Amino acid sequence: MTMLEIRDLGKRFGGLDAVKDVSLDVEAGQITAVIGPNGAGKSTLFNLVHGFYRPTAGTISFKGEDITHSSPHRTVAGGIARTFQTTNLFDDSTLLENVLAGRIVRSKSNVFDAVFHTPRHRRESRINEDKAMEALEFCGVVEYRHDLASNVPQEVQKRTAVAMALATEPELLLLDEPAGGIPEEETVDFGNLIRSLPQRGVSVLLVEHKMTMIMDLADTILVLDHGQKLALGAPAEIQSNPDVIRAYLGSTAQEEN
Amino acid sequence: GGGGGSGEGDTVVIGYTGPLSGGGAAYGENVKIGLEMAIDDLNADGVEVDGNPVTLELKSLDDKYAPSTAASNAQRLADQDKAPVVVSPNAGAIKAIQQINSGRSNFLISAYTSDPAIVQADNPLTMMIPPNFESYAEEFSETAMEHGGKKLALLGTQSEYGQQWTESITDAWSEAGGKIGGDNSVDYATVSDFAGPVSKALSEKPDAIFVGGPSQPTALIMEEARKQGFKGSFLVMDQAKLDEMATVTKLDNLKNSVGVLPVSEYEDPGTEDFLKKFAEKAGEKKVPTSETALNYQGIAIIAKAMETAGTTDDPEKIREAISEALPEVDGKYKVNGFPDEITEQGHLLNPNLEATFLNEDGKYTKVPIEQVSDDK
Amino acid sequence: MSSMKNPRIIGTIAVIILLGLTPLAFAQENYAMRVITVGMCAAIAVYGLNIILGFTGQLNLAQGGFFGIGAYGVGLLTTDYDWSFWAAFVVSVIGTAVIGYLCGLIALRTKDEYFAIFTMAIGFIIFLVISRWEPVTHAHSGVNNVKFPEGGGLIDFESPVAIFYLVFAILLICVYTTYAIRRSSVGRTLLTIRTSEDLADAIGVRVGFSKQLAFAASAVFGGVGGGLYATVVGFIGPDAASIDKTFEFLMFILVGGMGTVAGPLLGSMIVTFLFELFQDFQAYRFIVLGPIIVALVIFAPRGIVGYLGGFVDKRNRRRRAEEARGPDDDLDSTGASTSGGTGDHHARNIADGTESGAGRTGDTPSSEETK
Amino acid sequence: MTLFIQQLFNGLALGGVYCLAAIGLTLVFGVLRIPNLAHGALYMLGAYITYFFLTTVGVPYIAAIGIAAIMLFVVGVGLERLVFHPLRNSPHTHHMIAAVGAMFFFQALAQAIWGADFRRMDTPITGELRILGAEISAQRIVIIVTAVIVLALLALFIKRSIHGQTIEAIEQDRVGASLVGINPSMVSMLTLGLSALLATIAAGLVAPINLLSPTMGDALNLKVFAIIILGGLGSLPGAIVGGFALAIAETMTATYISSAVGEAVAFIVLVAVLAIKPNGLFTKAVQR
Amino acid sequence: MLTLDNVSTGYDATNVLHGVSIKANPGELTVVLGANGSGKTTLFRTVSGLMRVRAGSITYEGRQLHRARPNAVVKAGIAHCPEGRHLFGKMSVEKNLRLGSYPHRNRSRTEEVYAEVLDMFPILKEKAKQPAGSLSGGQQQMVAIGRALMSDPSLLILDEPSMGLAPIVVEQVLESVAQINRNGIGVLLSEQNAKASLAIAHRGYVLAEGRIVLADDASRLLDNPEVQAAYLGL
Ligand SMILES: Nc1ncnc2c1ncn2[C@@H]1O[C@H](COP(=O)(O)OP(=O)(O)OP(=O)(O)O)[C@@H](O)[C@H]1O
Ligand SMILES: Nc1ncnc2c1ncn2[C@@H]1O[C@H](COP(=O)(O)OP(=O)(O)OP(=O)(O)O)[C@@H](O)[C@H]1O
Ligand SMILES: [Mg+2]
Ligand SMILES: [Mg+2]
Repeated sequence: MTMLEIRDLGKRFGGLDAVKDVSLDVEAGQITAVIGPNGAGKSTLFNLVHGFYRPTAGTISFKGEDITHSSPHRTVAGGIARTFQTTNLFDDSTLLENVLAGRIVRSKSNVFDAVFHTPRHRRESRINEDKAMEALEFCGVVEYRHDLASNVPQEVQKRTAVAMALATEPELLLLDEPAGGIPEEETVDFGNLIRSLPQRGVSVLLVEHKMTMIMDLADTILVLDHGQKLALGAPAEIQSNPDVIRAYLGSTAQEEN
Repeated sequence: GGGGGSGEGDTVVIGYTGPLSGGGAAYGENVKIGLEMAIDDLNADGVEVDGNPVTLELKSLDDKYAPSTAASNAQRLADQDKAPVVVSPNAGAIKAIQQINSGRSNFLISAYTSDPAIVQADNPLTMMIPPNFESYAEEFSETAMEHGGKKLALLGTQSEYGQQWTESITDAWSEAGGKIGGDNSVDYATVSDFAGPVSKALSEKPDAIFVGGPSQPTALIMEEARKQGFKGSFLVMDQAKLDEMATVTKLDNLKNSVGVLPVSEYEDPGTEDFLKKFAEKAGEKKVPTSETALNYQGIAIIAKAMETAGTTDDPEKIREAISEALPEVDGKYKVNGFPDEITEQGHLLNPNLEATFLNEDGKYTKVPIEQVSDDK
Repeated sequence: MSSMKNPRIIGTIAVIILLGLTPLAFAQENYAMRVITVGMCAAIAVYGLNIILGFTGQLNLAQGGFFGIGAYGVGLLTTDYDWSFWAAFVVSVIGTAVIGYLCGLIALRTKDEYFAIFTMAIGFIIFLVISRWEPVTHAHSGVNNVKFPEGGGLIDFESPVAIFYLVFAILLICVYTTYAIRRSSVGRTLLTIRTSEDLADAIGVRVGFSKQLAFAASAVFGGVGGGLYATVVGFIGPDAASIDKTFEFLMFILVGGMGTVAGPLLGSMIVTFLFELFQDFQAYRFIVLGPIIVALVIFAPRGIVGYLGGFVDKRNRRRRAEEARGPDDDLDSTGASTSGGTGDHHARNIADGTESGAGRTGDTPSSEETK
Repeated sequence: MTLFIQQLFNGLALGGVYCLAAIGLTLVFGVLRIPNLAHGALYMLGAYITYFFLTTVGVPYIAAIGIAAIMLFVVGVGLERLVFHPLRNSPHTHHMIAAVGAMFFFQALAQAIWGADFRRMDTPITGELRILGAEISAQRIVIIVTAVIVLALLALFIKRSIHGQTIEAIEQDRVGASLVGINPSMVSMLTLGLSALLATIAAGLVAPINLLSPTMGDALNLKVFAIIILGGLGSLPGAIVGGFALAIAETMTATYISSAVGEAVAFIVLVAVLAIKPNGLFTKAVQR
Repeated sequence: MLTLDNVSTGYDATNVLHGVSIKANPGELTVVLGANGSGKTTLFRTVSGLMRVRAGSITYEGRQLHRARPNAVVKAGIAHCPEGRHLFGKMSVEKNLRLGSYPHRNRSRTEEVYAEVLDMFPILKEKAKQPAGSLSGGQQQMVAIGRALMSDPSLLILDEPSMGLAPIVVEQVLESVAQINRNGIGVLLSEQNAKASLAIAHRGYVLAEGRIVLADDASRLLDNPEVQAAYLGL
């Protein structure tokens, strides 16, 4: 099933086409990767899907519903979560509080429930706590839950960012360089975490510069260059695509082979 | 506290709450000086209540012109310092204090404001010191018309008091058959440059201008008007004092104005001594104003009323005794038009109220004023 | 629940009980009762400020204005229109909510300093309207003889103790509401906005809407405080809506502790008390008070409650963090315990704030290309 | 028509007053990111010290302004060291309250030293100019001209010189600034000193057309904040345009509508502008 | 030569570095390896004066640096390209770069290095007039490296310079770093790709939980079985 359908998407900044004529299908239960040189438009693409930016052309639909112009909180409520390229957490809060923040979008209780301590409020508090713990556990950082976000190592922060996104119960997760700042050698574990997402019913759209990881994880790869599609295909095809090698991979390609 | 009014060698606190910091500080200070001078003199003369010598003591608190703070202060003075009398020099504050002085706490308000609203409130424990400002409007209008013409521009300050004056002058001027331009009142305290408002007022080509707020900005406005070529006469609200204004601008700019009579022009029995003592206390440069002089008189009246009533801690009795006490007050305390009666509502009335016209020669000529009724 | 053992809650409850008992000691002291009751009215408005500033991180400088609207609503309706206090109170609070909501619509398009100054302008316009719109508000003449609440023959609110308890009860509701909001997902929503609007947006928080609600709620509290204030003091003038009031509120919340449950109450009481204490210095009191205010802000930047709570939180967190890591993870736990043990001692001497001029890391999270 | 021209010049003069008072504030805002509510108090202090040297000591007008400006520079530096520097990592709220504390202190101090009475400061610059039938005093012309010159020089300094750019750099990233060799503490200190100095020059020029009192800065304070926000924080051209625009709007509404509206117009304009452009007139809308 | 002797430091209540001693010889490329959270960034921040030294000393070319502020450290010739970049987001790329030359303010030198930087990262030429904050993550990293170079340092500290860069650019950056080093500038480097960085380095240190656990010549570290196991994925 096609989960996310992007058609002829475009975004202009002043005179620059950050994204242009991009079309992509993200299949349910798969990991789809987007790669490309710096400034190719990958993050911009994410921002468009997520609703941070308004597209200047094209359409996006999610599970058959048009979300081209929907605002971030709607997209999140609809089932798309994301992480940022630079890790972004609530620094002064503990990891648990961070992940609980991810539950906000699924909370129905309001001020009155809180004030009157209604059953709904209590039930929801419990569920939120459970789900947050589960997400932390899933991402392998549960033992840090009472540490402040600013005090834990980068990898833990990166994992927490994923946990926070998972806490919103997404069906599609956009990961923007989730392993940035993690040494290449240590990304295997992180890769395993991402690999296990589809089994949870979470499809993944992934941006990463770590080729070992991408080649290992991705079912389909979209290569962007100057905002436009350079190539689209399975990892093996991409890896040997001369255009991709010239524009993006460089000699690493040979090494991997 | 000094609860026992009949103990020996008692100290009685006279409370004062006024603006001692912020925009109204200068005004509040002037009042305070009058109170201090009176208390010094009275203590030197000796006050005797019910056969016991009594020492008066001033306790002052700052309210920054805020009515609610003034009320808290008054309550504090009455409760903690057992002050039977609290002096307050602004109408808003007095109204706020009137909310508490005859219910939860019991004390006499010595009210320094010429807004009759405070006696219209029928508060049994209020003594209003200055004349009702509405008394001035008619004479001011007539005098100004004599020396100028029929067209009046309004350029008073935007305070509560300034607005009431503006209204009262408007009525009197129309009644006297004059014409009135638009209301150009500005807030004297916040305007950075008076040129704009003055230009606007002058554009109506008035023969007379109503001005007034604190003395110094008023002087500046008049100076600006003269600079922009205004030749007519000024009606100066009683808050501004011509002699004080002469310290910030040339006397030339002030000529041809009708306003209240400077303290130094009074010929009451105590005036001369008062002026000397004032100069000693506040310095030669400072001009004594009616805020100081009238409050000086006010405290003397209250002290005499305490003596007459034979109590220092029963405000009702003190208030009742004022009428009887007035003729008894020593001449030295009569400095600025001394009252000879207190109305039922608590207003001290001076039988010969006079204003002044500062003529082309820079001389003050007196203008007799007939006092109006305080009733609405 | 274990939260009942939380020292913060115990502390808050202790403060409240203490305050509730003050009439026993001061019932005969009109002055003390007045100062405390007026202080509590302000505290209610400060709880409003706490929602928008403490939780959401938006500096609202119109709170004095909303306080003034509440006060004038009650004042004018009970005098010129002869309404009962209760009717006037309810209508004024609703009025404040509406005005707050409308102001919020525009105000919340702006951010940070712009928001602060924008709301300052709104506050000032409210003040100008009140102090200049003679025919309706009586401008500087103020509103006299504001009605006492009607006790329906049961309670006589003219008694200082009765009105004290009325204000106290409403204040309690505010404290509890703050507490409830704080630990609910609503509170969490607001806190995420305070930390990072972008991130809040990313996890599906309705940033604009939530800020809007917080702003309106804050205005409502302001209106409630103002309405009660009007009846407590009986006379109101334009100073009830002045920018000075706003700064007073700010001082209260800062001294007490922003974003805390007990902070606004404690701050209001302490600063009010401090101001009264220094009254004896008259005009010169600010020579002393000014530096005290500065020192408080510098040396107790998180306020009294924040300061005390900081210790509690830190201890709790460390204990919980160590517990959480548990013995199953050997490597980590040794690392944690060494740093936890020796580092603590070290830090006391060094945390004197004289860090190099550049400040800390967390200061400026490099904002990414995300909008 | 004469009225209009007269009021236009009055508005320009008032604009000069506002601008002069506003420059320091924008600068401080640019560097330290703090709304310095004590700015009006610095302005007041500058006026009193100028007055002291002019009237009590008896030095010439320009020299009195100069001495006072230098003294206020020191006061500004002290204020930064003692109050704002310790707060550099705190949220704005703290600065605002600390600034209010400092303002209280300065006002009380001035009242303790010079008393609460209004004072008048005389200027050697006398005479009036007649322009198109409008009367305008020489002092006001001096104010307008000084305002424009000072603002232009400052704008040039900030845009062109590398020292000026350090100010911008600190505003945008303190850590980054220190890493390229800028000493943020020093720049902050100098900036606050400079702003106090500029405020004193403003006060020295403006005081003769108004009066000195411990609260003389209050009224200006709010307006000046409206101006720098209107123009866009930290923007000098914004301060110029904002200052003159609000002043002219104020005089004109006061003339043709009512003085109460005139008083409020600055804030009404501000609210209206921010409703449309939430970042003020002159901020480039940078997408992050 | 940069010498750290027994340096300890940390954040708030916790110590992160425990008595770290390292030496970076002039003109040499020194690499610091270590797992996530081992304290590399903290170490660099300490050298450049962004963090206070709690114990121990730092000297550079005979000068005591452990109390110096960041601006003084830059003037002494040490440039730091920090984690998190710390660019001036609203200023143009060109201004960002030129501000990098603030410590020396030598016009001709500025132009020279500016040209070199644009050579190294041609994309920045296109973006020169654009606000730095609007660049893509990788492009911003390029600006950060360039800005550090602009101060014309004798020692360049690079904290994970290849973070967020495309593979082809990573190679290029490492190549440039080697080139910079060959030109006589000392480099202190931490890098995700241990193998590639050791390949161009003279000396290497391995940091674990805030302590130096290994210090050796880069080539020997490459052969060290422990290092191979932990960092080279062999
Ligand atoms: N707000 C903006 N204003 C102007 N230009 C922008 C803006 N955001 C992005 N761009 C430009 O759009 C292009 C694409 O940027 P984007 O961040 O999407 O790249 P990316 O593929 O994520 O690169 P990287 O791998 O380096 O993160 C870049 O050239 C960037 O300079
Ligand atoms: N601002 C901070 N406050 C408190 N602790 C911090 C802070 N920054 C880092 N730490 C802690 O200090 C330790 C060392 O962090 P540092 O960033 O120096 O490691 P690193 O080796 O650079 O790691 P990475 O490879 O993730 O960049 C970590 O345990 C981290 O959690
Ligand atoms: Mg990107
Ligand atoms: Mg690091």
